[in-house]
Parts: sequence; structure tokens; C-alpha cells
Amino acid sequence: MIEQRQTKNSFLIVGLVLAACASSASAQYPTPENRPARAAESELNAEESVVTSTVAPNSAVEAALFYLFGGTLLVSALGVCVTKSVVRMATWLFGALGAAAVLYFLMGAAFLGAIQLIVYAGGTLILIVFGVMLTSKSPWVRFDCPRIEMWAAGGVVGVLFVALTTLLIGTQWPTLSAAAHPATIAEFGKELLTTYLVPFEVGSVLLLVVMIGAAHLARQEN
Amino acid sequence: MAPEEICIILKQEFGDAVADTVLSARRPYAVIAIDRWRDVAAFLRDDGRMRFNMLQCITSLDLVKENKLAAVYDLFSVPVVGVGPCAVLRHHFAVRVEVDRDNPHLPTVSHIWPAADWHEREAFDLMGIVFDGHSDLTRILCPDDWVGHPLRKDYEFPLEYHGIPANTEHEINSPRH
Amino acid sequence: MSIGLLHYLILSAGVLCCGLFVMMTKRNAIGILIGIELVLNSVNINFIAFDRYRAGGGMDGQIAALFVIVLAAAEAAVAVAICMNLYKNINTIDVDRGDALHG
Amino acid sequence: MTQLSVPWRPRAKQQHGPMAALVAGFAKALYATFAPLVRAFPGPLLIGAIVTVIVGVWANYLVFEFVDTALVAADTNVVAETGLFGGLLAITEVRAGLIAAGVPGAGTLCYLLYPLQYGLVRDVIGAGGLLGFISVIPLYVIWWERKVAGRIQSRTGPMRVGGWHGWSQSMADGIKLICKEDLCPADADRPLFKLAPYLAFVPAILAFFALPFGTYWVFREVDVALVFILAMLGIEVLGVILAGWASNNKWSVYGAMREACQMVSYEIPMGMALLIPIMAVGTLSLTELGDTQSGGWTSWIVFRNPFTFVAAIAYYIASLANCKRAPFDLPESESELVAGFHTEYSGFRWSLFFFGEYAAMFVVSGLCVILFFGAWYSPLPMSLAESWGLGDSLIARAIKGLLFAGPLWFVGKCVFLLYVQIWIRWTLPRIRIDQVLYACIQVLLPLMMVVLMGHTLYELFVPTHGLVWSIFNIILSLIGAVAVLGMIFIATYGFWNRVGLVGSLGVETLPGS
Amino acid sequence: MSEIALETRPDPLAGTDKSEQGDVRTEEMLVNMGPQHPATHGVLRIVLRTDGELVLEAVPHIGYLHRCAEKIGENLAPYQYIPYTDRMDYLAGMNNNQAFAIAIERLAGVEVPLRAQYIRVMFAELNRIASHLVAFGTYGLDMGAFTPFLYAFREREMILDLFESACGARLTYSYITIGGVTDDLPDRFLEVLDEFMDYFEPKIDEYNQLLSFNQIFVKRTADVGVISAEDAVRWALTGPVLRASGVNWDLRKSTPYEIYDRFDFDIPIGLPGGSEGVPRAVVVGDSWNRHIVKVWEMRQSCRIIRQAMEQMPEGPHIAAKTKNLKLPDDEIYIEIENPRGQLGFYVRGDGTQIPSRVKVRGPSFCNISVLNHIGSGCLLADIPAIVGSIDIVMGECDR
Repeated sequence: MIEQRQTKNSFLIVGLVLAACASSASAQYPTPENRPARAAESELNAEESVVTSTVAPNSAVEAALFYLFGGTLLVSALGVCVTKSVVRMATWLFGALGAAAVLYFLMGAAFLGAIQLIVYAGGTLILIVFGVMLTSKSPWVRFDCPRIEMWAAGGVVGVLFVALTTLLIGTQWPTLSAAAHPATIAEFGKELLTTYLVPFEVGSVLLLVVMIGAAHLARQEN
Repeated sequence: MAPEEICIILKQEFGDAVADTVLSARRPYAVIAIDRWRDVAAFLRDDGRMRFNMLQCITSLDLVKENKLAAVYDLFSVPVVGVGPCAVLRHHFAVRVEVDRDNPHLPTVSHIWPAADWHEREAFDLMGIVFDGHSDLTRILCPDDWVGHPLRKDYEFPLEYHGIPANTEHEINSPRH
Repeated sequence: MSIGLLHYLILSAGVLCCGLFVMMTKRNAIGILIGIELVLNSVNINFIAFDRYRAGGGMDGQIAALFVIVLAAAEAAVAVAICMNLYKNINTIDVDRGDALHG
Repeated sequence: MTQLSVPWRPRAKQQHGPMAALVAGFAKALYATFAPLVRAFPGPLLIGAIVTVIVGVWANYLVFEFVDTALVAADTNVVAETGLFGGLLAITEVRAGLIAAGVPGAGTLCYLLYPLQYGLVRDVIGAGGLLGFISVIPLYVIWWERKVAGRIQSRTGPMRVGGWHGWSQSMADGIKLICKEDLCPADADRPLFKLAPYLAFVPAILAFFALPFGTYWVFREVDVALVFILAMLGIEVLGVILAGWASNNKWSVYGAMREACQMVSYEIPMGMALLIPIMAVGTLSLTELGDTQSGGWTSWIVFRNPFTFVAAIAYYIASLANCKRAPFDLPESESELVAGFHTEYSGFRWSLFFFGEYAAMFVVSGLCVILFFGAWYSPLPMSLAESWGLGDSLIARAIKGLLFAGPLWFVGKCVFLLYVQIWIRWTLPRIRIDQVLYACIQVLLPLMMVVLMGHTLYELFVPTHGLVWSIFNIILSLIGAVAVLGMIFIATYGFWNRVGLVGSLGVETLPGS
Repeated sequence: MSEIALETRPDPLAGTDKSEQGDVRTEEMLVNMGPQHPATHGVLRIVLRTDGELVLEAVPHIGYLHRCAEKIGENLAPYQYIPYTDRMDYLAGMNNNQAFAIAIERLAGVEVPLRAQYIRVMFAELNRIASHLVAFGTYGLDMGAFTPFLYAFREREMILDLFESACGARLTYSYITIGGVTDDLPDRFLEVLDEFMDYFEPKIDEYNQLLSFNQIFVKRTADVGVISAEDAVRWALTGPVLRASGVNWDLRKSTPYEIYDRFDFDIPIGLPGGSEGVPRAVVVGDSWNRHIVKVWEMRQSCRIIRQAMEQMPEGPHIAAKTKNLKLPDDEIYIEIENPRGQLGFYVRGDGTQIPSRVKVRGPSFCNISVLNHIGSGCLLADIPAIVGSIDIVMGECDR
């Protein structure tokens, strides 16, 4: 009974995701030709950055680093999948988050990389491990999943991955040189407080609400 | 209050329950019968003339000649600020309760004086006096699986405990000194 | 060889699938939370990759990723609080046991 | 001799691994070589070693700088194009550059300098130097802590190993720890148990890679250095938590829980305190933050306005909590939790925790120095140096480095803050967990919010170059000066008026004599 | 037999506020604190039932250092038993020797020379200082302050030097013996002692500055493990623990033994917060008061020692006949004021040289029995604070 429902849920989720992915991937990605106004700007930026950028690594190194940390990310993500102990899962997740942060650095988003480390690895992950400690009966909590369900989920996810990859490879992506704009924090902050002011404020209010709500939920009697 | 007066009051109140009073000794005490001991204890603690609010010690005795075990309760009256006018008595007194050596059962007084809790456990552990009504009468100094009550005069020390040899001098041919 | 957008997208698809798998197979509420974090990370990789490899200025992708991180932190806080509440009520964080509405 | 029949099984003799044997042998040889020397000439050797290190590091820096100059002279775009593998200059060009600069021995020097134009080579050299520094720092901070603690407690501290005031005690301890058995409890989560010390150790090391020691003395100049270092300090906690969890020991779990509570809550006031200098200067880059404080000690951010002054103190308190130092050493409080999260650890893994902790102590002190206490600048203003007209010769730069600015000043200030940490640890009792959280959430956090608001308003509305500014600046500077001098005075007073060591009241007459 | 209506054991949660119970609720956990634990002062084992950092129940288990002291006493002549007494409370060997000596003297009717009594009192008070110094230092250690410990031990070393000069031993003295003391005071002893007193008395203020009035220390100990006066008496707590609860009860004053009635000294008792020299947060009977009463007692001991030094008479240091005493067929129970509380010796003779029963009433034994009563509902970090302030010595607790 439970298994059935679970499997059904899995299929439901996968179906939704598939549909969403398919619809977004088949859409025409805006190419530079579609947005002439911005294109000129970007070329200008690109030209400038060739001269000023000191971080632009050479492409072989970038490839090496990408494969190294992309591999780490994937291995860690798979580790999360196959591990049963929650704390070990969290440790694998740490690997994934760290590798993702390195990839952000690699893509020139240094600020996001640092934020990823400080918020995810330093905050969220500790919160998760803390949650495990507070809610575990024995040191090694394991909730086993029926084998059938594992296979079903694995199959579904495999199909999804193949489908996504096919779609991704099939789509014509614009190829822009690696030397894009290096994002400085000043620009970042300016954007955040001008164009994205409303989401920024909403986000901060949300955080406040979450803080109060989480405290209330955890403290609640009964 | 002198021990003599205490004995007189006890005799007035409890009559035959006071089996004996030993006043000539270096440390005077009264011998109380087992069946009235709890009442006497409550009286000693609560009566305005007594106010023995502190149970200092329970000494267990092995009276081999009389084939009896005994517990001696040493009581003090300690002034406590704010516990009535009678709380300034500064006397002390001892009470002895004797039990049959073969079937040593005594009523507990740990509800009257919480201090008796551990003393009774100790008397049980080392002398084998069973305190009826004690909430947790387990061994306190010896291990839980210890056999016998070491302070009895006929106690024989075991030669081995869980494979650990005792009396090693005799068992092992090692040079002494 | 040069690394392009496609590489990052495929990587993120892989991470997404792992995250979904975790969400589907784990019964532990916190395990599911970990799956969600993986999915959100794959989304972030997409955002930043698009931000980097697309034409045009601005940093919309990065800012979207920042908001995702913020929301993920908020969501994790609430989720852990819910787990603890669940644990208090039914003494386990097995999600299948939390099906009754009396909590 | 007869065999005692005991109920327990005698344990097999422990076998050392080959690595441990190698390290131990190496250390023994090292010790056998140097110990007699040190015993013979303790003072000159120590001073000589310090001078050698300083001169060596500086020489290294000068060489790098020289290569850069040469490269830039050859081609202005060279630095930009020099990737990890891409060197641009041929040997002949380097030699030509050297000859043009008038350096003697250009013929051989060019072969030495040629590899230095490769980014990878420079990174390897820099990382090697940095790692060397990082591994020496904890050793000597531990040694120094023991000496200071000894002095505070009217003892002498380590006196034997190495000869002069036990200078190699920490190394001996390290070797001992490496050679010790690496125990893992039977019911522990083995992989996590073994992984956790590295998770606590590596981030602390990584933090150094973004920490500038001087204007150009930084391994990687990143504009998010501050956030990066904070992130590394935050990740260190994860190792501690995992260690506590994986040990499968209740005391360890307590330690881990306390660590989690304490860290997560103290990161907030710490971050807010760090925001204040960032707001004042307007950058996240530590190098830029440091370079704004070159105008003598009155230009240090701590004396910028009353709010930065409070923020500096708040940061220092929060940083104590962040690196588990007394009075916030709850995660490992030995009188309550045996040893907290590292109860089950022994040997090398145990020492990794301590390496991490002492490295983190240095990092937080470094942040404090950079953000509030004038970074690598001495209390004398740089303008004074310029008014002296020293020029740019080597000697002039040496004078500047010693008197005005340089890594020496940075390390010196860090060491002073470390000393204060040690001082606090050996003086104060430990706080209880509820008081720790109370102090954070109900005292430090609101205080920092007020300070943040106040600082913002101050920066917006109070003129930075007017009477008010000068008055505040002077008052705060005086307070700071009095505080520092007072600390120095108290320390000196305590040192001179120290009570004799244990057992001074000697017994003259024994019974029967 | 269980028809007797007994007072039920206190509900572990009864003392805590309802709001605390509703706080973040985690798994209840049984934790073994000891017998090998740095804060349990030896081999005390406390089984804690905890909910997170909150201690619901703290059950002390003792007996790990049981050495059959009472059984040994039934097999040895009293003068042979003296060395066993100072191994019970090894931090206050002199006081233990004194207690047993007094018990035997009263039982066998031995007259102690006056000089011997002065020497005994002097040494007992010195040992009280030494013992309180250890208590002070280790309490600082329990609170995470390491330095006061070494200061206290530095001063204790000096006292031990004095002891060594008098009897050759530094820990287990067997100096006070039946009928007097084993040796007369060595040459220049009183001068050196005077020098020490001059040095030591100002140090007490230094300790207070360093530890007792330290804000963190006060916050850690004030209002922690409060024992009311009634509870203290009901549980037969004695010594500084009893006095910290506000009960003015010291055997040296209330039933003076030896020559304590010849000295002028005060009995420090626990004071409420806000009194002179007491921090505001303090409550009568809390850990801080238990700590400070010991510090104040050191000062009173100094007064007694100074008076004893002034009044020190000449004469023999030991009674004529002290060995081969025939113990009458009678019994005696005496108590003296040990640094930790009232140390009682029950000795029963049967006409031979060897007593038929020796019973020791250890103050630590009684004092630690209250732990569960006050330790439930506090925080984990308060357990060392409470145990440390009760100041137990397991050697005497387990005997």
C-alpha cells in the first residue's frame, strides 16, 4: 500500500519535471541575433576583459578543473543516492556543495561561490546534521526503502537523465567565448539594490518570517 | 536536654517500647523495640521537646553473643533559622534497635530522615540488615553481585571475584617485599 | 578542449537526477531535504552557467542563484523545524508514518 | 618469575606503520643534529633563525617582484596572459632584462628566474611557503601558550626539549602524536570518524590562502576574500560536528551539539561586526581594507568612530567563540564533557583538530588586525616615511618594513591578539551553554544591530573631516592607547611581581635532625 | 511490610518550570558521568538522565574506592589503625587522625597533654586550610579556570612543607596519634609558620578577586544547586555545605572538642545576595555560598592558628601510655569538624586491645547523597558545579 503510493508519487514528480524540462528545453534560446542591443554591449565588455582580466585561466586548465570538480560533484551526488545513513548523506552532500562552489569560482562567480560555502556548507548543512542529531533514536538512523521502489525510481531517473541529455545535446546553444564579464561585487550589489530591490526586500522579509516560524515550530508543545 | 530527661520522656510516651536505657556508659542511648521504632522515630523528630531533625549516623552492630544485629541511630538537634522556637535545641542522643540475627528486618526511617537512605543501604550492604519499606535497598559500597555481608563477624572473604584473585600473597609465588 | 555551456548543463542534469532519486527513495524527512538541496544546487549551476555563457551584460543569472541560495536556507530551516515537530509528535521522522492529519 | 594468571588477555605489541617509523626516524635524526647545537648556542641560534626566516621570505618576495618588473618591462600584457602554463619570455629575454637592470651574475640568474614567470611554478612556491608558515604557526602558538600559561600560573612551562626554554617541545609532541596508535572505537562510524579531523583542519588552512599578510603578500587576491575566510571558518565546524557524531560517544555528541549551537549563533554577530569596516571602506577585498589604514594609528578603522570601536570588541568576543577559546570552550570543556568532540580521538587525528584550532585562532586574529587594527601598518603614518625621503633602495625598504608597514607588523599584531586570547583563557572560568547563547542572541546581536544602524547614520551624516570627527578620533585613540598600554603595563607588572615558584618555603629542619 | 506510607521520591521534573519542559524536546539519554571523569573528583559515578543539556535525574553511585576500612578497624589495635584513617580523607589526614585519636582517648580514658592539644588544633586548622585550598582550586578547575588551581596548590605546597618538617610526610601524616602527637614541633617551626601566615592571609583576597568574585564564576555558581536549610538538615549535610545553607552549626563552637573553646573565631555562614561582599545574584545555599564559605573559613582558621601560636604552652607532646591500651567493654561515638563536615567515629571495645567495631561516618558520604535531590532539573554543566561545591573525597565516601 505504502510502496504503491510512494511509487505513484515518484512517477508524478518525474512526469511534472519531465514536462517542465521538455517545454523549456525545446523553446528557442535567445541568441545574440535576437537581442542586438545587448550584443554590442557584451562585445565591448569582452574586449575590455581580455586586457584587464587576471583571473581568466587557460582553457586546458579550466577543462581539467571542470572535470575534476564536476566529477567530484557527480560522485558526491551519487554518494548521496546510495548512502543509507543520514549523516553520511550529509557528508556526501557537503562534497557536492563544495564542488559546486568550486565550479562557481571557475565560472567567475566568486561571490556566489563564497556565499554557497558560507550559507550552504556553513549553515544549512550544519542545520541538517543538527536536525539528524536531535531526531535520531539510535546513532545510525536507517529507513530502508523497498527494492522494487529503488529500481522504479532508478529507472525513472535514468530515463529522465537520458531524455534531458538528449534534449540538451540536441539544442543549439549559443557559443560565447569563455572570457565573459567577470562579476565584481560592486556591480552585484548595485544590481541587487536597483533592479532587484523588490525581490531582495521580499527575500529579507521571508528570512525574518522563516526565523520566527522555525523557532515557533521547533518550540511548539505537543 | 540531657539524655536522662530524653529517656524519661520516651518512657512516658511509649512505655514498654523503650526496652532499655543505658545511661552510665560514655555515650548514653536507649534501646527501642522494633515494632514501635517508627513511631518513636517520628516522635523524636517532630515533638517540640525533641526536635532531632538531623540523623547523623546509623551504625550497624553484630552482637554475636546475643545472636543479634543492632542499628544505632545517632541523632542531633540542629538549630535551623525559621523552623519554630524549639529548633534551637542543641542536644544529641542515640537510639539502638536490635533485631534477630537470623532474620534481620527493620522498618526504614528514610522517610523521616532522608539522610537515613544511604546509611540504611550501607547497613544492608555491609551487615545484611534489611530495611523494610526502603525505596531502593541495593548494595551501595560492594558490587551488586557480591556475596555475603562483610562486616558480620562470621564473614569469610572470597578467594576470587570474577576471576580476579584475592589474597594474592598466598596464591602467587611472588617474592614479598 | 574547451568547456562550454553544454558541459555544465549536462552536469547539472546529472545532479538533478541524483537529487530526484534521493527525494523518491529516502523515507527519512531529512534525507528528502538533502535531495531537495541537491536539486536546488543543480538549478544554481544552470543559472550561473547561463549567466556566464550567454550573450549580453547584466548578472541576472547570478542574482537568481543568490535568491535560490537564500530560499534554500530558509526552506532548510523550516524543514528541520518541521522534522523536529514531526519527531515530537510521532517519535520518528519517517515520512510514511506522518500520513495522518492529526499532527 | 612466575606468570600471573590474569583474566584479561595481554595485548599484542603495537606495530607502527612504515610512515610513522619514517617520520620518527627523520625527527630523531633532526633532533640529534640540532639539539646539541641549540644547547650550545641557544640565543644566537634563535635570533639567527628568526632573522633568516624574515630575510629569506623577503628575498623570495623581492625575486618575485623583480621577475614581475622584468616581465612587465618586456611586455605590458604579460601578466594577464601568463596562465598556469603559459610563460612568454624566453631565457634570452630574461637575461637581457637582467642585464638591463644591472644585476650581477645575470648569466646564471636568468636560469633560476626563468621558471618563475609560470603561474603554476609561482603558485607551488607560494603554497609551499604558506604551508610551511601554517605548520609552524600552531606549533609555536602552542609552545607559546604553554609558556604564557606557565608564567601566569607561576610555573615555567616546557623547559627541556631542545634546550632553550623547551623550544622544540611542540615538535616533540607532534612526533609523539604521529607515532601514537590511531584508535577508532569499535562502534564508531569509521569513514566519518577518519574523515572528520581533515574536515576540521583543511578549511582552516584554506583560509590562509586568501589572507593577506601585506599589500602584495597574499597567495590569491580575491575580491571576496572576507566572505571566503568566513566560509572556511564556518566549514571547520562541520568537521567538529561530524567528529562528535561519528565517535558514537555521548560526550562527543554533546560537544558536537554545543559546537553547532555556538558556531551557528556566533557567526551572525561576527559577520555583522565585520560588515562595519566593510561599510566604512566600501570593499570586500582584504587588501584594500588594509591599505586604507596607512595613515598611522589614528587612521585605523577601530578608531574611525565610536561604533567601529564597539564593533572591534564585539568581533573579538565573537571570534573567541568561533574558535572555541575560553571562556567559550564548551565543545571540549574537559570538566563537563571529558574532552567533548575529540574524546575518542588520539594521535595524529587528535593533533589535526588542534592544528585546525590554532590555525583558526591565527586567522580570526588576522581578520581582526586587517579590519580594525591597521592591518600591516605600524602606528606611524606612512606619510612620515615619505617625508623622510628614503627612496626605493633595499635598505630603505627594509627600514620601511621594520618601522612602517610589512608582514612583520601584521604577524606581530596577530601574535599580540593571540597572546590576549591565551591570557583570557588562563584567567577566566568557562561560561555555561545557556549563558553563551544568551550572550550571543540577547546581548551581542542587538548590540551589533544598534551599532550597524549607528555606524550607517554616522557615516552618512557626521562629516568625516570636521571637529566632531577629530574629537572622536582623538578620544577613541586615547582610549585605545590607554587600553593597550594598560595591558602591557599589567603584563609587565605581573611579570616583575610574580610570586616564586612552587615550594619556595623550603624546609630546613626535618624531624629527627 | 510496605503498608507504611512513605514519602515518594521527588519527581525529577517537579522543580522545573513548565515552559522549560515545552522547549525543544529531544531524545532522553542516559549518560554515565564517571567513575572516570575529570569532574567527579575521584571515582564517583553519576548516572544522568538527560534531555539535551537538561538533567532530569542525577543518581550518584559510589563504592569504587571501597577499601573495607571498617573491617580493617576490627582487626587492628587503635594505634595501628591511625595510618588507615588518614587514607580515608587523604586531603585532610590530620583531621582524620585527630577524630580517631579523640574517639580512642575518650573510650580508653587517655589524658592528652595541653601542648599536644594545641599542636593538634594548629595542625588540624592548617590541614583545613590545605584541604579548602584544594577544594577552591579544583572548583575553579571544574568551572574551567585552570589558574586558581595552581595558585591554590602553590600555597598548599607550603603547608605540606610545614607538615613534612613536623612529621616527614606530605599527605598521609599519622602525626596526630592517640594521646598526643608523634613528635614535638621541629626547631623554628613557629617562626616559619608565622612567616607563612603573613604571606598567606593577603593571598585569600587575591583568590577571591581572581575566582570568587569573577563575574563568570558568579554567574556559573549563583543560584545553582540551592539547598534550603531544612533540606540540608534533613539530609544530614554538614560542614560548609550546611553552613552555606544558612545554618549556624559548627562542632568547634556548638560542642567544642579539644581546646576549641579557648579560641576566638567566627562561623561563616551562607549569605543572601546583596549582603556585604556578596554578589547580587547569590542565594543562600547555592554553590557560590558553598564555595565562599570555605574561603571565609580559611581566614577563620588563620585566626585560630595565630591564637594557638601565641598561647602555645610548653610541656610533653604525648601522653605517657598510648600503646597497648585495653579498650573497655563500652562504646563511643564522637564527631569532629572535618573540612568537609562532621567526621564521626563509632568505636566499640570488648575488653581487649582490638575494637570489636569501628564505624566511620564520612561527611562526603552523607553530603553527596543529596545530589539527586538538588541535581535534577539543572543543566549538564551545573552538575560539576554542584559536585565540586559539595567538595567530596571519594576515599572517605567509600571508605
